[in-house]
Amino acid sequence: MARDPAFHPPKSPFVEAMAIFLGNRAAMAGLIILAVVILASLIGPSLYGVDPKATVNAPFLPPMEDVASPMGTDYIGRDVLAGILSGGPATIMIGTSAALVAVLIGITLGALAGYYGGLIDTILMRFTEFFQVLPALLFAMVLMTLFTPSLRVTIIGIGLVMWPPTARLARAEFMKLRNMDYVRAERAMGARDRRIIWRVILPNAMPPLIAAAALVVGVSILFEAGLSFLGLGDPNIRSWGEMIGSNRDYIFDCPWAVFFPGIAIFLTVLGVSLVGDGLNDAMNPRFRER
Amino acid sequence: MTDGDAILRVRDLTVHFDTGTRDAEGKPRVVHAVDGVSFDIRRGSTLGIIGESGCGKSTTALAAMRLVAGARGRIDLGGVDLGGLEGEALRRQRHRFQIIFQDPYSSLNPRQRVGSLIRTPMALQDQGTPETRDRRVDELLDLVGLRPETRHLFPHQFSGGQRQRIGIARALATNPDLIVCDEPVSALDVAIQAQILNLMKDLQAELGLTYLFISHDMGVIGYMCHEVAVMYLGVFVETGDTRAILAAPAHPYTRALLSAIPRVDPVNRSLMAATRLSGDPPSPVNPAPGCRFAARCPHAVDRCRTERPALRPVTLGGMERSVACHFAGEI
Amino acid sequence: MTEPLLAVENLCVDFATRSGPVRVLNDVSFTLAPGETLGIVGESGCGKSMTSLAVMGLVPRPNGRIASGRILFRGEDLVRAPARRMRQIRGAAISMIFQEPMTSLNPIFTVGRQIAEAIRLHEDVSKAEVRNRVVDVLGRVGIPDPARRADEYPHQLSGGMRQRVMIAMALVCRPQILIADEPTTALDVTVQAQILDLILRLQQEENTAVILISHDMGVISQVSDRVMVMYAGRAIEKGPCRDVVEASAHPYTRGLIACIPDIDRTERMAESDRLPTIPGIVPDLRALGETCAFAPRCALADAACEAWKVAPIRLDDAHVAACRKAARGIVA
Amino acid sequence: MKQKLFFAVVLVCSVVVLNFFLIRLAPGDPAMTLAGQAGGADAETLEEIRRTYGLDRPLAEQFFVYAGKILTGDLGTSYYFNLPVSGLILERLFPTLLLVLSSLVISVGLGTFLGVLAARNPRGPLSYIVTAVALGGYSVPTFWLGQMLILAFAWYVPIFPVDGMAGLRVRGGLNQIVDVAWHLVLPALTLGVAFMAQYSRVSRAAMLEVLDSDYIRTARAKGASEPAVLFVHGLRNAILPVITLVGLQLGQILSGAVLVETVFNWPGLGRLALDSILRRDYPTILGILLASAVVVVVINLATEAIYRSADPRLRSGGRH
Repeated sequence: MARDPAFHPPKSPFVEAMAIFLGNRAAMAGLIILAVVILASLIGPSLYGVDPKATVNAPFLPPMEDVASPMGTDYIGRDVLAGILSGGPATIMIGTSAALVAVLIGITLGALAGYYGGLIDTILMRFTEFFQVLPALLFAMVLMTLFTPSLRVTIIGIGLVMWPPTARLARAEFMKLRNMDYVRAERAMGARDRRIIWRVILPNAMPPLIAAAALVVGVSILFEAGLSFLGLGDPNIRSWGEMIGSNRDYIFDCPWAVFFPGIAIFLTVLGVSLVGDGLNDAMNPRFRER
Repeated sequence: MTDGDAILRVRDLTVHFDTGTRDAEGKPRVVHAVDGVSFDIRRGSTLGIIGESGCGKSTTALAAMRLVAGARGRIDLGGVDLGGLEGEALRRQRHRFQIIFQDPYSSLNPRQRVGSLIRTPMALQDQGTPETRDRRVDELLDLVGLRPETRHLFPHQFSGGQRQRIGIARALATNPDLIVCDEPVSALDVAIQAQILNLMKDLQAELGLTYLFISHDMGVIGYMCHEVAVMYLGVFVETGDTRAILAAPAHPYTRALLSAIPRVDPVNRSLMAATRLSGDPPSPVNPAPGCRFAARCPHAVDRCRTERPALRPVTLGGMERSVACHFAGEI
Repeated sequence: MTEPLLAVENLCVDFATRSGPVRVLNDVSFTLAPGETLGIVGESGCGKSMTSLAVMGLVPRPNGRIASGRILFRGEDLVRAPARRMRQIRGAAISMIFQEPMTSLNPIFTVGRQIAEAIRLHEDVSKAEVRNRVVDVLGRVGIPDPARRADEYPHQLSGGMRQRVMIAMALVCRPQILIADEPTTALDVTVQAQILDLILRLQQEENTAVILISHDMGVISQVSDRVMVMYAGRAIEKGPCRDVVEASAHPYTRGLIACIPDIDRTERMAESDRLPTIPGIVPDLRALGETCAFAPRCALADAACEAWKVAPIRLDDAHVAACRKAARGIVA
Repeated sequence: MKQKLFFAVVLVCSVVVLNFFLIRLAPGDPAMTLAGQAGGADAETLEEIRRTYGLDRPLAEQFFVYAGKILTGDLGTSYYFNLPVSGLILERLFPTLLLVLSSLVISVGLGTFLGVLAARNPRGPLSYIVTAVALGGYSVPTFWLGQMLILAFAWYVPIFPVDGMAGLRVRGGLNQIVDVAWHLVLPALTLGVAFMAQYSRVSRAAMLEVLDSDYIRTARAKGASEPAVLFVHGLRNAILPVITLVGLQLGQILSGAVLVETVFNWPGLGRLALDSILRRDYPTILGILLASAVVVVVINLATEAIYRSADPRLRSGGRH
């Protein structure tokens, strides 16, 4: 529909997307969940003040039975709430850092493959396929046992197995956008490849990539939880997955010690997914038209 | 179509794409998108290329812009052979030839404000200072009929016609010697199309612009172009003065094309009486020897299927043009 | 005048958008007689396609809805017909072909199967009979070697061939009305001429009534018996083809015809001559009321036009224009 | 297809190369790594390994020795079981395939069905429910979900067995099949949920796009009924991206199987992998990595073939 531009204030696509995002109730709910989780992780441990690693109470204490341990204790009497509060930062930190590693690798490889095409594309995509064929968890498990598990190894390990979907998405976006006339126009104006890739195509490819990155954060958190559940994480860190794993054999005696950390993981990932979905909707041009 | 005053001389422009597949006999399937095309454009004039979809007219335009990989041939723009340049040397020449695209929606970066869009070619070619560029942006917006205040807006805040004006302003920014127009009005409604065509003609008269104008619409070509080349399956079949060709088309394809245009005429319903071409244009993959049009030509004889006709001067209706047909002037 | 096959009366269609409802069709009325060709012409967004979708009962839901008006097909009001009845009519009594032959056929079924489906939805015939009719109709729309082509998939056919398949599918149940929505816009001119030829030939064979929708005044003027010009959701001029094109009563119609670069005219133009234009752009439908939507762009408009409530002005018993100044004396 | 087959072989070979380098990249003596036993192998065993793997020879030669062994099906010996790794893997392959394939059937079938239903009315209640369930299924940790299902349906309401793949006393014939199926319900459901969530999202989005397409309008214009439009014209086009996704996610599904097998004590490859890792039984672990890559590649080829049969555009050439 044709309109006189004079009546419209200059709004950037970013500002418009933000307006849509803020009007999305599900995304707002996700944002609130995340805010609570992050806040609880930041100030929770010092406020609650119970050592998550120490036996502080009787084992197998159900929730609400003793006000000192509102979520109960596990099989050796460690406080479940303290574990949840202190496991938050580790889980979130590992999840986001690993996602960052994955997204950086993915975007770089995908951008180069999609933009240049031809032989570069073939080689990079075979490489990506190779990583997709390896079951990520098995591969990460092997890495974690060959190298001593530490925070850094965990992050790099997860990042290394998480990047292929991002690379595929980035490649598809770049392939689509490199044939747009405005990219051709840049070339006709004498822009160099570097400018076209990073300054022209990448900003336009960002919306789906940002939404995908949010999902990668969620998957990375789940992945870290899975590794820790199997007992393959950094043994010095009490993460939510580790709590579930260590209480696995006592699930019928203290189900709460498994239940609550799982809820914590679930809510965190849900929050991230809701925000990711909201970003996707807000930045998808198909929703913006009309 | 040779002329001492030509700003652009193109010789034997050829673009072949390998499809990467093979035909039944194991020969590689190669698309002959453009097959040895030559033309000149006089400074300050317009050459039109007309043809149906897939005939190679847009590929010719993009190849002349050096935007197609694998193009061969001489592209002499004011004494510099663009066809022989690569990399930085080619980049340095780009301020001299610019392009206007068909789709006003996809040809402007949605994340750039209008001012920045028009400034980009000058910045990339190191023309002027930031201040003089800003002044030039306002000047250009005014020139194409937009208010300078609109430089703060984003492309999606404009209508299709207004976006095409922005595209024209961007193409004019570096004062190019040649502007390639790839179906610049095909995506617009007729009323807006007329506004844009008039603007382009006014700009040509005022600034002495040279256009290479691609279109599938003979009416638009007739209005815009001093000379025209009719293209069919990668080759020119007839070139010359637009009025000469419109008045007395010599190539059977040009005739069929002209007679198939629906005139606004409720009484003389020529369309229904016109000679009809049968079928669609054949595929440009590994085309058969001989005349490209032979398969659909009502006059084709054996010679047409074996021997490829070259463009040669023919006089018809008292007017001269070049025609690639063995029997031009006789049929 | 004989009883019309189709009579659309005061049709209004609303569309829900993020900024509230928009009236995309406003008080549109027209009739169609058996065997007649009605051309509907206008620029994009004028409502010509929506008119055809409304007749088919295919106004996109849930955003669009028919707000008021009647669509009488042989006396039966299709606006109020139940969905089941509309399915019987669609594809059998009234069929439609669309602009994009490339995307209008389902890519995963053979063209033969898609035509067969059109038959089986409306008639109870044997498998062999269906196959015979499919091959027969493909032959009739000029597809060479129809028995083989029937077993091919859409992507194996050219654009012109696919549009022939669409026509075959639309005509296989011998409809009384064929709606062709920009049937040749996606095609090259030489193929366009073939397709228009085909539609007209089949129309004569079966005495089908045709509604031809196009943005191209040339196409409309070449094939229509009567013409309806649309602007911003309204029918602004209706009448016999010759009257509307050669003696247009509405300034918009005249502008629309004049701004076409016609090769016969441009031959006589001097280098400094320019095409006549309609200034400005099509208005935002959300901002329209009951007054003339064209007035802000109209060279003839005066203060009275701005206030005038739009109504059809009858010029003679067939020619109508929604312009205050349409009475011959004022305009000419 | 011939090309696909070629690349499949190349991919598997790449995993062999990867395995080879993993052994050498790991800190310490490769012979020690190959012996497993958490570094506790005696000198005699290490000498034996150095000899058979040619570890004293140049790297390239070592690789050919290694690759040659794998080509002949020799994946090494598990010190723990004192059995050839290849036999161990073959024994555990069936339970894993059973689990993975049945959860694929659940997730693809149910996910697509829900997605298509939700797309019918994108703003209807069903659509919101499907979206919400999908989000939930996507966010829930698989292993935790398994544990919760055990608590709910095997402990508090004991309908299904807690773990394992077969009851001890059930042997032979139909009874055994029913028994295995009974044991399979919870694990397959657990593994299927996350993927069902994703497939319902993808098919909903694809269906929305398909319903917007011109050929759906054509079908309606022919007079086709809504169910016919949805399930005849829509579904087959909307399922294509789901098939693509399945092909891309096989690695992930096997990863999920490791967790599910651990939770349910399912005697498959994943369970074996975890046990072997805890025992530092490297030949077994690397063998499983290779075997799972082969499984992924083979199922991938199968999805490729399904995709081809579902989409004629890939089957036959362009227009003539």
